[in-house]
Amino acid sequence: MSLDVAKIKRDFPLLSRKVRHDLPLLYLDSGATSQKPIKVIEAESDFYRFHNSAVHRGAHLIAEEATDIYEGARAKIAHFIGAESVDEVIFTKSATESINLLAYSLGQARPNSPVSLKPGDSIVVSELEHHANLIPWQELAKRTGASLRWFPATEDGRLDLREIEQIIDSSTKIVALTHQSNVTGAITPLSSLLDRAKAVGAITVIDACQSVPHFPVDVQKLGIDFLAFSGHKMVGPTGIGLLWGRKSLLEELPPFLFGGSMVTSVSMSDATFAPVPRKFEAGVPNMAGAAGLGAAVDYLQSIGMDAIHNHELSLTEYALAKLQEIEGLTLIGPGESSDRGAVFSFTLDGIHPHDVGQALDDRGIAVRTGHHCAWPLMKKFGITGTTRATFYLYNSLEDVDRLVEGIDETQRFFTSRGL
Amino acid sequence: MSLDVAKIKRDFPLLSRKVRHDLPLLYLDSGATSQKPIKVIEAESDFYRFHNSAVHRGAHLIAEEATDIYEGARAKIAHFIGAESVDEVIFTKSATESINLLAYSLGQARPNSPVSLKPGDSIVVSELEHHANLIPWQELAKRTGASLRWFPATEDGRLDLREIEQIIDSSTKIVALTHQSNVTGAITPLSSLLDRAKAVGAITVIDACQSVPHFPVDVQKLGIDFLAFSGHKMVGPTGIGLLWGRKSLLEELPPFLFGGSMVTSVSMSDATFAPVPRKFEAGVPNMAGAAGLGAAVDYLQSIGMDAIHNHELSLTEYALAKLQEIEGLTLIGPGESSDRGAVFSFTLDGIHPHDVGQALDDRGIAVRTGHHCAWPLMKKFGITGTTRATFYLYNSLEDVDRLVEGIDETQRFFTSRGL
Amino acid sequence: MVNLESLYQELILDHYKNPLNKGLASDSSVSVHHVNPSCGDEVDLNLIVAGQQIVSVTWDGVGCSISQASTSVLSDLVRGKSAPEALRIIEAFSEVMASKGSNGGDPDLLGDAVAFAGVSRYPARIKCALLGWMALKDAMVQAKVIG
Amino acid sequence: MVNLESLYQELILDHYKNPLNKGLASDSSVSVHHVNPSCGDEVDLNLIVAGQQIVSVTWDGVGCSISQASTSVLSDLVRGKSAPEALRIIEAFSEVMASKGSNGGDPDLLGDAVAFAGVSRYPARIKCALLGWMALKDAMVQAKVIG
Ligand SMILES: Cc1ncc(COP(=O)(O)O)c(C=O)c1O
Ligand SMILES: Cc1ncc(COP(=O)(O)O)c(C=O)c1O
Repeated sequence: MSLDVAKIKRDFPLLSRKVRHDLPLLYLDSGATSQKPIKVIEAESDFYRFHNSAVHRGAHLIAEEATDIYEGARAKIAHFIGAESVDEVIFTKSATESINLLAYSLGQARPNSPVSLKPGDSIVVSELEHHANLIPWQELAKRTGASLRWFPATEDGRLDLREIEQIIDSSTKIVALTHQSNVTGAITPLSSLLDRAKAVGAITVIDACQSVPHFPVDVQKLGIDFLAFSGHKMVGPTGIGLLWGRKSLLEELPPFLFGGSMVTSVSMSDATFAPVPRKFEAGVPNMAGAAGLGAAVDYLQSIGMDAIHNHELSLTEYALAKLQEIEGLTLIGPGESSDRGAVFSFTLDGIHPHDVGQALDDRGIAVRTGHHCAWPLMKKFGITGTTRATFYLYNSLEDVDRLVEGIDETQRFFTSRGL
Repeated sequence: MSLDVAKIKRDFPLLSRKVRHDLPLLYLDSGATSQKPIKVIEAESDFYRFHNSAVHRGAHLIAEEATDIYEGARAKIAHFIGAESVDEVIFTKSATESINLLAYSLGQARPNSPVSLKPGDSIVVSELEHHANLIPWQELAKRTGASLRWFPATEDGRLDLREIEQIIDSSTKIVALTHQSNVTGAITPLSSLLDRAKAVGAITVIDACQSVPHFPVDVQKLGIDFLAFSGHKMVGPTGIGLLWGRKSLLEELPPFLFGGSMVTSVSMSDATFAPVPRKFEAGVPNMAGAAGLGAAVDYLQSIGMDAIHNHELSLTEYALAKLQEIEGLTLIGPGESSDRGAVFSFTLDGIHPHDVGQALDDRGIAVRTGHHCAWPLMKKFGITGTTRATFYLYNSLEDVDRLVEGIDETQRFFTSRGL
Repeated sequence: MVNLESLYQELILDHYKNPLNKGLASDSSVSVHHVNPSCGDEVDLNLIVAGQQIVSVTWDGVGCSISQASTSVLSDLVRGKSAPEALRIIEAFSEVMASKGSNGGDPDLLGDAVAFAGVSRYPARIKCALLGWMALKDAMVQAKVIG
Repeated sequence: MVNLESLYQELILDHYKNPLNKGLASDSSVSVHHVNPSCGDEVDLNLIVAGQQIVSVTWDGVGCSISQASTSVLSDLVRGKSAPEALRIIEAFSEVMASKGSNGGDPDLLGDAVAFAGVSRYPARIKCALLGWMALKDAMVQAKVIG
């Protein structure tokens, strides 16, 4: 175990919370949202205390400071994901907005543009997608007359790529896939997919909500076109998300939200739009959120993304072994640790996930239950939901033990009552 | 002067900042973004320290707490603006997003819906609009074939309503107007406008960015259909905005952003959507922002919106008298204090606004210069920009004096150099 | 502080294990289908009325112990009641659920349903407890026995 | 700490009051129009080249003292220079502007333009100082005298 988890835990105030029956909290819901280190919390409050002012607008000192912080955060993120230029990084409110921005903008592209869609074209997703990387494409398909296709999921919750040649074909304009499933933890093997997408000339969009926080992601090395992720899952603030895109494509796309700071000139009946990234950032942005996100990137880099990844790999190996020993537990996701993250969805025979979550909560263990915004995947597996425990840099092997003990007690509680 | 400004100033940490030449900051840029009281800053950081968790999703204690805080903030805002139901309040990232949400959603309404637009219909705005309440409607007009019409501005920066019967006519489907101009400070006399809009059956959208922070606004008393405003201009956090809408209309409108938490069911090819407000809140929202905004509403109510309004009225009377005494100063906006806020745009003979702003900044006075995202209004007045000083609850009569002195010194600095 | 034992009372788990009126009657005055979108739990409910009277409530569905047991209790409780009586029961139960633990419910009115009072301390579970009840209310509106 | 006096040097205000080459020549090799969208300042610039040589730069526009004066200085500075020389000057000036006060500029290369070095401490004004310079660079690209 390479990370000093006890030390890291102290950086996160919430992790010392007491919960029900005065038990110390065990937070295993980082897949939904991560906790925040003091430095991130302070970066936000320091912004308000010392530098708060509208960026790009004021002609005064604190407006300059605010602009430096905001643009500094953009530069940190660009560097963090290996972007070629800071102009390729767009601040949104969430990964959900990032993907919707793209879907709306693509839907409004000039008819003869290389990125526009028409009937006969196809958009490719997968059964593993979070609703945020599914419904925007359903809607885009409906608006443009394009068809929606998808990769099925395998029994162990990975992408089934056997039909890749049929699913991604010459009609395919967009391939939008999750980088790591938020339900099964499966990491998508991008290289063959990207090769195929490139061969047919499709744009590739990667939902990196569950990858960027957990392992090194380099957009240039990957060779993708767009990447969407959320600040709040990577120890950053809520209300800030990111869209990275290849500059040439961003330049080709029309704006999404219209308003202040994204124009070059405006008359009563018309407007022309600023170069990227400004074109996509209408209005006063989440400046404190950007300040906090910059601090989050600093924090993750101070630990090291490789170290975080290795730590999670150890947790995964340990947890997989322990969980698969539990009788009556069915793991929804790969049983081996290769190409998967520390996300563990499971069902317990005879006990509904909601009841499992309740029993764990009673023991101070915070997990998530339900469909995890991946309803089609639940239907595929013939279930209504799972219990999901997700681990992050501040979780230890002992946390796995406590979870396993909690599951054990949950089973005993309900089976002793005849379930 | 009813407010204890010295006491209020102490609530806002940034206002004790020192700026250039170690001078105390005089912040006169609240029209761009307001400063934040400690209680708001702490509400955000306390959210992260103690309650951070994904709302509406987790089955555990802190998820319950987070949901309570988030929905509690919604209830506070609903009460603050006199909404009939909490379900009518939608969290967005900014007023800009609120208005775009509406414009996109209206553009996607079912063809036979009472809110849908078609060629021959008209949308009415004004020359006083901020780009955020202009360009989204330009785009909607282009997408639907509707035409855009506008009220001109009068010489003193108010709405020119003389042609009201021609501008709002039976073709008019939407009337979208600013409640208070961010350039001239003019407050829109809504009642005759709303009467006329109702008479022709048009939907009314009010841009309340500069009204809700400054005087009591009650959506039911006004009798409007939609209201958009931003948290960051009302002593709240950045990255959170609001859209209030009549429930029956919100129910009629299709969703805008698609993703998690806004569905009732999802298959690979289709989705059905949750009731309002959830339908319009896809993804993990700005939860800390909502916490901070709830605290902002509490703060404003603890001072009292009537008291704030009266305070600003005194400031306005005093400032108008002082500013209009200055030789070579042209006020862009009403010269009398009735129906206007404490927003003072002006030009100085022979000195460009940017140079004025720079000279004031050198004296520790933070103002804004430029077109203030109201470019058409600048063109109307034949100028490229103004210098704008905006006052809020934490500004005093002495602040007016210091501004006037700063203007005086600015004029002396440049005229002594031959300008 | 409620604990797990007091939340999952024997009565609740008994109804969960042996639900009453589960399995849809082949005929019905009104059929409804309700979903709890946050967890995916579903209930189908068939209501048979005669005039203003509830003749039977049968149901089927998937869900947690709370949602299944509370639908079971409900289906038994309202059988034979008049529509206004049933509505009073549903409203009383909704009030208990909204009470954050402060309202234990009137056993004369709610019968076995008072066993669910502890659920009101867990906001995320209230929707589970109400799933069948909201489905019945909807069915009664559709059957036009309430307004 | 720079003060107002050192920012608004006499030379800058002189150029502002009496700008050089202001008023567009009636002919041009290339005409461009640039805007600073954050303040609305505008410049029109006519470039005349002969082969690789800049024959004249005339301009018109509205803007603050910094943008007007720096365009005036520029128009004088590049007249008669070869395109590569002019580009070197523009790039050197851009570097001064990006230096946050640390680079005063080479007077041999930049002439009067070194008076603008103080602007680089005010990020919001850098775009003002560069408005005409970016317009000229654009015009040179369009005139195909630089790549
Ligand atoms: C009148 C008016 N409308 C709209 C806006 C846009 O608000 P935001 O940038 O917070 O979305 C502003 C402020 O910039 C404004 O003053
Ligand atoms: C894989 C995946 N995609 C998209 C999202 C949506 O992210 P957000 O809600 O922050 O927009 C999430 C998280 O909820 C996710 O896990």
